[in-house]
Parts: sequence; structure tokens; C-alpha cells
Amino acid sequence: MRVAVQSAPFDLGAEAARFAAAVPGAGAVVTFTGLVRDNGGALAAMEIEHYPGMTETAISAMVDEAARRWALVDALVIHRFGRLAAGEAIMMVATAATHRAAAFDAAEFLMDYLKSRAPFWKKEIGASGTEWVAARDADEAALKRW
Amino acid sequence: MRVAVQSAPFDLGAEAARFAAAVPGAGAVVTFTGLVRDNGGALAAMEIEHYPGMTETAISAMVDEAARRWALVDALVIHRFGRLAAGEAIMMVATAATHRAAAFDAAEFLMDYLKSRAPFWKKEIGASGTEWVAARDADEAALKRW
Amino acid sequence: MIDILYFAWVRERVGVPRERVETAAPTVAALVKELAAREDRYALAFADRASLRVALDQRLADFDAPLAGVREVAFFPPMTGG
Amino acid sequence: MIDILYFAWVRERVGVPRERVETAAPTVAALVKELAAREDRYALAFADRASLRVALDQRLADFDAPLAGVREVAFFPPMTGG
Repeated sequence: MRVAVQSAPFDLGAEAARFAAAVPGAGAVVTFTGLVRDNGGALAAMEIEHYPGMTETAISAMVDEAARRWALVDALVIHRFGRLAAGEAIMMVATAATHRAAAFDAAEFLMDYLKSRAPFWKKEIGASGTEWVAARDADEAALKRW
Repeated sequence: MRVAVQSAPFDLGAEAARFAAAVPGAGAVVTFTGLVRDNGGALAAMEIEHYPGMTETAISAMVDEAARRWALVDALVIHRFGRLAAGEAIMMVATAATHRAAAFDAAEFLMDYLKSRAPFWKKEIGASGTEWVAARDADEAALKRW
Repeated sequence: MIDILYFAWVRERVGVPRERVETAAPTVAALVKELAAREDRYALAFADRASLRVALDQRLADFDAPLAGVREVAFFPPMTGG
Repeated sequence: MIDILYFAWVRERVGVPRERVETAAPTVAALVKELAAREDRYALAFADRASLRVALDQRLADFDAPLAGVREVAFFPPMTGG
């Protein structure tokens, strides 16, 4: 299990390949990658603030919980902070399990928790100014299914 | 949208990176990779038979259906046939959408359909002989949710 | 004349991957009956209908589907892709 | 003495990312009341309790949680990770 909170870009292809190459016995690997949407050209960049210390602890707890619930062979979370340009990868999650249902469920669980329970805050920087991204009710509601 | 049915191995990292680099406007990319499980060392290889012609047509129809239902920015399916060693990647699916729920749902939909409606048949080659993999009731049941 | 394809253990039981057959069978079910009556290897391949699937011109079909105009019939076990 | 951290628009409204505060507030709610009474920028930051979240020693907590033994309190809007 690996959790990385970093300002540096990451290579999702290399991370996915490395992850899938080291999951003995697993039959299913799921990855999720979040990208900065350009909102039709309206968004120039995104600034991500985080809470050093708490971020790593909170994500590690989520990963441990997912690994336990779905008997994961392995899991990975990478999440960036700082300034990102449109199109850049914000974060990725990878899960490996014996069967696909567990790998999918665990990845969705981690995403739902990262969205609403990991201490990150996004600010959109556009041509017409800056704005903090508001939490979506749908994201909070998504937690109820777990 | 790309569908590839091939005997050659593929590089899941390179495929994932290439896919995610060409999905303008998408905020979410999900990949699924199926690996040959070694079943604790009992499985030496897997032989995958397919129905040339029908395979490509059937998968393309699934991809079109997923793209329509979830307004996908892009989708990719790669599926191998022939002889694969334990640990090798059998297939992968990638989906890109504006938000994560659509990308996850579309990837799961494609997996459920590939499992039970794409004309592939798997034969396990172990130390104690060969055996055709039986279809799982759970896989057939999974189709009912869509 | 119709092309018949067999896959996986159906192919192994019948012994050939494909063959061309002269038939007047009006439906898949009738064709299955005709084939099963040929030889033991066919009877064995078609013994358990519930574990067989059929495609007509590369589309999944039912056993009561008509064969009129069909050029290619394929028999195989439930698919196990993914 | 307690360390107070502010993030996102709470930080922007208060004007500093963190500060050390001398307080006898027994709960988070009491601390919020104390801070909000200080200056307008605090009053503005704490105006809408429903849009605030709090963490005590880096764990999410409720506003009625006690502060006894707590060394670090953080205030921030609902998180938007992922």
C-alpha cells in the first residue's frame, strides 16, 4: 500500500504499469485518474491547498479500510497539491484484487472518501478571476452507499 | 473509440498514458486490467479462443452503447487471444468522462458485457491438465443491473 | 449450404472448427437435431442444450430462431471473456 | 496555548494560515465564539457554521467536541479532493 501526497507531476502510465507488475495472485486492477478539466477553455489553472500531515494520515486510513473491506492485494493513492494546468493529472487511485467487483468497489470507495474526507481544497483560476470549488451534495451523498 | 483484438501483448502503462493524454474536457479516466491469475501456482498458462469477426463487432457494439449511455469522451478496449502466461495482462478497458461516476459505471458495464457477451473462451492449462473455464452465474447476474 | 462453426469444448467434441453443411432445417433447433443424429461426437457436443449458445451470422440468437437467409451458424459454450 | 490552522477561504478571510492562541474555551463551539468576537475578519470567517469543518489534532471532529488536551485545531470549508 502506498500513499503519496506531492506537488510534483506523476506519470500515470508508469505508475499503473509498476502497480500492475507487482500484484501476485491478483486478477483485476482498476485505476482512476482525475484530470483538471478546462471547462471549455474557461479554466486556466487549478490551485490545490492541503493540510500537511493530516492529508497523509487521512488517506492512509482510507486505504487501510478499503484493503480490509475488500481483501485487496494492493492499493495506491497519489494526490498532488499546488498549481496545476488544465489537462494535468490531479490524482490517481489504483486497486488490485482477485476479482473485478472488489477492485472496482474499492476504487470507488477510495474516490468517494478522497472527494469529501481528504483535506484538499481546490481553487479554480480562470480568465475572469479565481473561485474556490464548492463541495457537491452528490459527493457527500455518495458516501452513504458504503 | 478504439477496439483491439490481438494475440500480441500490450503495454498497459503506455496504453493508459496515451488514452489519458487525448481526452480533452474529461475529468475522470478509469482503467480496468485483467491479469492471468496463477491460482497459487496451479496455473501455468491460459489459452484464449475467440470468434474472429464476431468478437470485434460485438465489442464495438458494447463500446458504442456505453459511449451513448454515459456520454463518454472516449473509450478503449484491448483483448488478447492465444496463449498467455500467469501474470500477463489479458485485456484492458479504459473510459473517460466528465465526472467519475460515468467513467466508473461505463467501465463496469463494459467489463460485465465482455465477461458474458464477447465471444472468448478461456482454457486453463495447469500441471494436472487443461480445463475450460466455466461461466460464473455471478457474471451472468451482473448484467441485470444495466 | 450453410457454414457451421464450433468453439471451445463444442469444437473439441465435434472434432472440427468449421464445416459446410447442406440442410433444409428451418430453425436452429431443427439443425441441432439433424446434427446430433449424425454421429456420437455430435450427439455428445449437443447433449446439453442449456450449456450451449448460438450465433447466426455473428449475432447471438435463440434456438428457435429461423435459419432462412443465414450463412453462418456458430455453436459454443457460454462466453468467458474479460 | 493551542495552534489554530485555517485553510482555503477560511484562511483567506482570517488573513493568516495559522496562529497560536491562549484560550480556556472548553469546546470547539466556545472557541469559535471567542474567535468570532475578536475582529470582523474572524466574524466573517466564522459567519456560516454549516459551511465550516473542524479537525482536532488532524482528525475530523464535531463543533461540540471538547478541547481538553488538544494541541492543534484546524478550520476549513468542506473538502474537495479527488
